[in-house]
Amino acid sequence: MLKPEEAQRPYTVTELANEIKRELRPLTALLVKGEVSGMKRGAKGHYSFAIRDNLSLINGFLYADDARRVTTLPEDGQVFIFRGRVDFWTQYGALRFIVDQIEFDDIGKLRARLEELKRRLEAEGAFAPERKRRLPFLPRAVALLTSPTGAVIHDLQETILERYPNMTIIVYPVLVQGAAAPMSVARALRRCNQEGAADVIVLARGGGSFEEMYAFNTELVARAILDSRLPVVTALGHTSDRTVADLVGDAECRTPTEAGARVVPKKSDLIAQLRERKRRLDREIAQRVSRETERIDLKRRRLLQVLPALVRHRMERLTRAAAELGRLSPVAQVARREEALRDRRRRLDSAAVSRLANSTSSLAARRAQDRLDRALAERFAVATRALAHREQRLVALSPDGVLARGYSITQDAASGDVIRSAAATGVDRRVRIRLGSGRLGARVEEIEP
Amino acid sequence: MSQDLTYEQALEKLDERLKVLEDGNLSLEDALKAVDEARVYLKICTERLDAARKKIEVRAEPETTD
Amino acid sequence: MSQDLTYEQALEKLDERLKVLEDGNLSLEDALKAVDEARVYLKICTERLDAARKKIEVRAEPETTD
Amino acid sequence: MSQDLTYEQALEKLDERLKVLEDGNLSLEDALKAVDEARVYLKICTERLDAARKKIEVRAEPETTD
Amino acid sequence: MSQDLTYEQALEKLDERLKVLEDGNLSLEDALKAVDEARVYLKICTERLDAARKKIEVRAEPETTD
Amino acid sequence: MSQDLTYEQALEKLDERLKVLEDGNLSLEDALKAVDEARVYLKICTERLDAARKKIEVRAEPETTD
Amino acid sequence: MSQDLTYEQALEKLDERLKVLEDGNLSLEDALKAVDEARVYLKICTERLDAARKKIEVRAEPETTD
Repeated sequence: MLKPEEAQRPYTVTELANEIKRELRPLTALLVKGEVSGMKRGAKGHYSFAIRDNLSLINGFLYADDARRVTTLPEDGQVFIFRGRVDFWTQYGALRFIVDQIEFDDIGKLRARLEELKRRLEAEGAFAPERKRRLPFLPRAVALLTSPTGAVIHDLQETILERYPNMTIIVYPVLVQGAAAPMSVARALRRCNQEGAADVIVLARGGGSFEEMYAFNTELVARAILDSRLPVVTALGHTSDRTVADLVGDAECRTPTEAGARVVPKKSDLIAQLRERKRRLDREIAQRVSRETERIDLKRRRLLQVLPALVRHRMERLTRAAAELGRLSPVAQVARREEALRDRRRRLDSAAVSRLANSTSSLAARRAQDRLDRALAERFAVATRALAHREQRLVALSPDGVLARGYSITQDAASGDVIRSAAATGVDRRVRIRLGSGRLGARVEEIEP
Repeated sequence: MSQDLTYEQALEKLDERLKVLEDGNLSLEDALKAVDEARVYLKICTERLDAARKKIEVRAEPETTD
Repeated sequence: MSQDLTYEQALEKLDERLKVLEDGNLSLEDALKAVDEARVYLKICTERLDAARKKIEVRAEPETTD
Repeated sequence: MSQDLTYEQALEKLDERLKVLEDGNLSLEDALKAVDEARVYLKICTERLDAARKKIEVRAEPETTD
Repeated sequence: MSQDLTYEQALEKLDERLKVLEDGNLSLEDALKAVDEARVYLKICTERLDAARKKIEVRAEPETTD
Repeated sequence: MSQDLTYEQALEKLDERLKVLEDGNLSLEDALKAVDEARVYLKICTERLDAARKKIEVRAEPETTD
Repeated sequence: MSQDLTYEQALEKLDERLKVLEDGNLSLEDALKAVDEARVYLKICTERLDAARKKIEVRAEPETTD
């Protein structure tokens, strides 16, 4: 039960919440030192996190607008000095320390952490030259990630356009310092890659103190650069210390002018280069065509040279054959045979004449007539001699010799008997009387005994 | 395909063609083909040179409108 | 068929014909045939080369005005 | 039949006839026949060669003006 | 029969007769017979040659103008 | 009968007659007969030779003018 | 009869007579007869010889003038 004095009208929750809110109003522009944990980024660009010491904890909140202004964003495990006010959010019943400024508690410690980050990245090979992306020879467009105002962007644009008058430049305005800068840069890098409108990114700033350059030493920016598909050229001004961004970037330049020259070639050089290629190409073509023309002409000449010989040799051969044939002509064939026939005719005549002469001389050699005459004469002579000899013998043997002395022999004419006595005959008998020369036929007229 | 080439890629291909042409070991047909290709690449290079329209575009962060 | 030959193929065939013709061991008929063929191949070569020349010159023109 | 002979075939036959004629062992009839045949073959050779010459010359002309 | 002989056949027979005549072993009658026959064959040969010559002269005219 | 003899046969018979005549052993009648015969044969031989001479010479004449 | 005898037959008979005569054994009558016959035969011989001579000379004459 409530006591009467206590029986005052109860606060509505809103009344109480507003009372608390009012009571907390003096707690503005407070500086609180504590370690951050549970850092979370809200959908609208705000951040929520816890700030604590050994015993206590208070929830911190950083509006998006403030987040863009602060030098650095809270990081888990990091001790910061936060400036802000305590507020009670009535609709949630939550007490928050609304942060509008953040400062590092200790620069030295920060540097140590930076060295630790570098070691880690190096161990990962993030600085390795072989990891670095090659810059495009001629980008279609160049993305400039820098503050949209100031000398840096002016110098960059001037350099690029001077070298390549029609180059497209896409400016991604980013915060280059303050707590929101790392996020801004990281986001812009991601957008560049997503949009793909440019082929190379120039991340530029006009230099500054260590704290002013802090965003380029954050792991957030380093990771964004490493994650970038597009090569990133850093041009962060003349500082003695190279930032992590410089180390992980694909090319590092000191000045915007240098960066501009680095990402864009001189168009006039390219035109000259192409002209030179075109000259070589034209020369090659012309030489090739003229060389081939010469080759073909040479072959044509060879063909033309060989043609007359084809016919000429054969023509000479035929002329020789025709001459030979002329020599062996039918007339010659006949003439040769006529000559052979003439020779035979001569031989025939000569053989005939000689044969006849042989026979003639052989007959003549026999002297047949002479031999015949001689043989005949001889034969007659022998016969004549033989007869004469016989005649002599006959004369010698015949009684004629007695008769020559005057004797005679009388013979009977009929019987031939020698009449040795007259008595041996008779009258009128015919007798023959042999005389020494001749005979007488007589008739016996008388007988005288 | 060749339309996707960068200036540098096209130049490299152009140089390849020039090299084989200048080496002189190509047949006439291959040489003509190489010449054709070289001209295509030369054209691509030339187009690439003029492809960029002189323009400065500012793409503000969408979150700034938040 | 011979129309499908490349310039080098035609040139090679032309050379073959020239060689046998110059060796002079062909019969007349074969020689005439070789001459015919040589002429065909020469014609092909010339045509190919003319075509190449035209192709090159036609294309070379617009680029020199560039 | 003899009209189908090539130049070389006709030349060979011509040579055969010339050889047997020169050897002189032919009968008159055969010799006369050989002479007749030799003339036929010589004529064929000459015609073939003339035809070849025309072919070569006719075709050679346009190419020299080329 | 002998009228059917060729020049060579007649020449051969003529030579046979000449040989036996020149060998000189024939009787006069046989020799005369051989002479007669030889003359017949000689005549045949001569006729054959004359016929051939006439034939040739008729043919030779157009060919010498060739 | 003796007219059918050849020159050589007649010559042989002539020689036979001459021989027996010269041997001298013939009877007168035989000798006379041999003489008669020898004369016949001699005549035959002579006639044969004359005939042969005429035959050979007659024919030889026109051909030597050839 | 004796007229038909040849010279040699007559001569033989003459010699027979001469022989018997020389043998001397003949009677006078026979001797006379033999002598007569011998004379006849001698005469025949002589006549034959003369006839033969004449005959031969007659024949020999025209041939020597030949």
